[in-house]
Amino acid sequence: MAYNLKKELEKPERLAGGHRLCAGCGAGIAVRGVLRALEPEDKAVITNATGCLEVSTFIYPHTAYYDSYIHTAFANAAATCSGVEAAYNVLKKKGKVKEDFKFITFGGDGGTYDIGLQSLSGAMERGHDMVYVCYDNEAYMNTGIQRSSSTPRFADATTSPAGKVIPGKQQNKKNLTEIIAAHNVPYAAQTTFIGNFKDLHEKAHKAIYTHGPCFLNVLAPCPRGWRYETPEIAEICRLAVETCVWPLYEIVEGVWKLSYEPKKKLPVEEFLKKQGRFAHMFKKGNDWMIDEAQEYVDKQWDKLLAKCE
Amino acid sequence: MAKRLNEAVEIRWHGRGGQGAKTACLLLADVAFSSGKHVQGFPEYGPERMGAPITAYNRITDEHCKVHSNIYKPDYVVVVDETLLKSVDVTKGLKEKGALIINSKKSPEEIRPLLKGYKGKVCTIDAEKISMDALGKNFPNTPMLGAVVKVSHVIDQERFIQDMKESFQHKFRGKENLIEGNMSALKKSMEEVKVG
Amino acid sequence: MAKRDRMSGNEAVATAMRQINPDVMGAFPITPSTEIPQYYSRFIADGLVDTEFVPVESEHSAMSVCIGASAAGARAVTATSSAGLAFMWELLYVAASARLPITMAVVNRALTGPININNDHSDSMGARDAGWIQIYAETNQEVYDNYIQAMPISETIRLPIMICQDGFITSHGVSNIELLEDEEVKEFVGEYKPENYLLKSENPLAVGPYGISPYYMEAKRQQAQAMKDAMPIIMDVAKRYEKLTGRKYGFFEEYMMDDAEVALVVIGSSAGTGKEAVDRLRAEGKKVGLIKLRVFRPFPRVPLAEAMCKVKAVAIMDKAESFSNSGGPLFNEARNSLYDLPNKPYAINYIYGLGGRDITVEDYYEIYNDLFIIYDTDDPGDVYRYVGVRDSRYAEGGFDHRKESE
Amino acid sequence: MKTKAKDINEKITWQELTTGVEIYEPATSLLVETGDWRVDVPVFKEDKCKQCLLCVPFCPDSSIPVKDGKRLDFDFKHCKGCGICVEVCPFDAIDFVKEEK
Repeated sequence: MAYNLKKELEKPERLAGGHRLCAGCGAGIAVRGVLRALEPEDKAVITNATGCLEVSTFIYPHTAYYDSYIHTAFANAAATCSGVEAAYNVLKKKGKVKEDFKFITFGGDGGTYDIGLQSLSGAMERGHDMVYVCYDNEAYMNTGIQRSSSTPRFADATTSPAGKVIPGKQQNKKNLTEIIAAHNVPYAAQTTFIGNFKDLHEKAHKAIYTHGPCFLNVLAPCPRGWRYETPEIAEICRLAVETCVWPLYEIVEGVWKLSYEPKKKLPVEEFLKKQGRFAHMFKKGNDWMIDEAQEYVDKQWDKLLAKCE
Repeated sequence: MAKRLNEAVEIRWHGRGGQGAKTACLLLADVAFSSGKHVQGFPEYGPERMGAPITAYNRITDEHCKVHSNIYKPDYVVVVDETLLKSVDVTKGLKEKGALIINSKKSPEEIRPLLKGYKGKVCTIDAEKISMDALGKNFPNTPMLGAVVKVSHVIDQERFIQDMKESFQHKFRGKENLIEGNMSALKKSMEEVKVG
Repeated sequence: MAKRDRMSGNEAVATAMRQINPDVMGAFPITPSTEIPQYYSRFIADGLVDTEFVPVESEHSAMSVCIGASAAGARAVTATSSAGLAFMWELLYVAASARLPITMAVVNRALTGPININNDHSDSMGARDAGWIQIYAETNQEVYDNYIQAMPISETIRLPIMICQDGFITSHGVSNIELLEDEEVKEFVGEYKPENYLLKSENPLAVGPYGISPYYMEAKRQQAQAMKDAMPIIMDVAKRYEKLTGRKYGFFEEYMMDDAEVALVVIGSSAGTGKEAVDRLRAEGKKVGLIKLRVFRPFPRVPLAEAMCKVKAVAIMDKAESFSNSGGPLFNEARNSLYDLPNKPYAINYIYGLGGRDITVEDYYEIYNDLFIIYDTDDPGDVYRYVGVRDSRYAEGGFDHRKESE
Repeated sequence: MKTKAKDINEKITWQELTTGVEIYEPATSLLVETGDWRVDVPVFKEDKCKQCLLCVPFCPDSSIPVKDGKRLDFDFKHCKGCGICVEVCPFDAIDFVKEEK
């Protein structure tokens, strides 16, 4: 069935307003977009790692979710979801639960790429019927913009500051989607907020409705941490995709598929220059940083193209 | 000194990791349990691996035994592997009214000089030969168990033989040769254990 | 109908679990509790139970699985020891604050530093403030009996529960045991019927909020009340269990306390060895007694104090250091409980049994001897002591902790 | 025990808190008026709107209600005034102005 935004928006909302995420936060957009892919007749249990999303969407006594929700800690969202799913399997078998439930976990990049990677790997390996969604805003935003293994090279974060001697983060971004794909999960994909949300919606739908452990990596810009003009989130996402900094692709049963190929790949600086976290790269004498950033993106992009052939 | 009410018969086992001394210890607990006794069977645990010396204990009583400490003055010591004599003080704390039971082709007289002046009974049993003859493989556990029961009288001998038969029949259901082989090894060891 | 059997403490837990057939088990191996998931996965493989077995990649995840499953409406169990329990630490608090009745078999083992696989209570004692009910066992029989009582207690009060036993001593020691019939256990434990759960169809459930300051303290106060309210529930379940089995349980067991002049308070398997010492000393005409503490959380402050007040001097035994420079955890709580009483006994502390150090009948003789000296001299000396440790001051012969500070 | 979020506030006692600080209702955050956070306010110009609905999924605060395939005016109780919708609208159908309070 072809994607129809109007139709999708007629579904009941699953993330309520009144949560306390920052104005213009990408996480809220990501969660709404993913949950919209649930069929209205299906119930869901949402698991959440500690992070911005968690501390903002369930402040006692106010939950922003229409579905059941559980948060336990930072490192263990996937394991917590594993427990919920295991309970569902046995209670369903025993006839104590009748309805169909879907299991969706949200974690930021800190809770996914870093502290939660072990439990995520475990859950993917064991094969629980769940979707793990990373809303990747490329740093520990909840604690005040500290670098994570998802923070790109040169980014100025509060624990990788751009100083007189060291120009921001020294390491490149970890390729988590590829790591998860190496678990041989039935479905893994990268997406972000593009156009009419077709890409995000279709990937979320596949992830939710593919049996087994699925993974969705959603680039979810953070205006505060990335230091861009808050209203410009759509443009930031578009540039991430058009420069191939954040390629859109999916891995379906081990087969790599590119979701979108820019007609003309934009230079990486188009993406970088809009963001305060990269401002030092544009200072006099720092051209080499942009060159190296471009070189890295090109190399990653070529590797991805080779995989997708 | 006369035994106090509910005084335990305490047995210490020496073997090497992987040889089955722990299994034999638990088997003795099993058969003593079957004969109506209260039992404890507990190995001493450390980081030991295959081949390292290991120790296991039995405490056998008529009523519930409260003590949960290790055994320092055993009534009987069972040595499943003769080569341990070189490295382990097997008769340490062993009561002189008790006995040492060792898996060896040697006679008690030949073993005694290897023990650090132990004056009590020394019993030898060639568990390997008995096992090879009866089962065609070296499984020393059954012969060692037979020897211990024979020497210690910790449980009624007739009852023991009957219980073991039932246990083998359960364990090796349908494998008559294994049941017969083990029973033969058991009886033979009870006959052949040399007391010196 | 009781069934006579013999098995290890780990097998006893696994057997009780099989008879209960819980919904979900989060499992990760660690010595000496590893056998519990081993036995249990065998029961699953043989089709004896239909538990969802989740063999996770860490204890952190094992507890997370239990929390998720319990919140989802399932009866969730796990087992662990030592570093495994330590690795669960943050989730212990989460489970308790979310009021999830998870049952955890703890096979007590020393915490690392240096690594050691043998028994002491430093693992669960370290977790004493996490908000879990803690029940300890002397024997394999008690491990089994406590495990069967665990869920009726924890599910009634909605608090997680640890059923503790001594690593290797009971966990791997085979001894006689009386088992209940499967049906008796099922009937005693009953079905788990939570009021609200994640998978409930009538309404959603949100668990684990951000608790801002105006609510956090009230939430903790409520949790503290639950621990208090667990006291009568523990007794009710024990009474019901006694009716079924004839075996009597309480917060603690008093052994030869009625006319005792001195006594000791001890937890776990060492209590058995202590009782043997009491028997022998009684045979010599010495009026000694023993209190075996079964329930450490909630701490039975008032009844325990009353029991201790029957004697003039009491030794409080800790199988865990707390590095407080003022004694172990049991000592501090037990001694504190005496504070308001007019005729309180002298109370001294012995740290014993760390990392598998054996405690023998002879050690108990020494302790009771110390207590009689206090009884006679009215001088408690230094109240913070060790027993069973090599100390060069003892070897030199010039040191007596009855007179000098350690 | 107060079971409804509307009855739970910073004045209630510990005895009145839900057990384990659970919540048994959906979407209780709607009780929180995050509209107060706004500095700038989006203004919906219905005449210019072509009902493409692109603004709707971009709203992090679920504050653009849709009914019968058409967007309505903003839910100002919850709109935080981030301005994303203003930027994504291809038809200049949303203005962004200083809010007068």
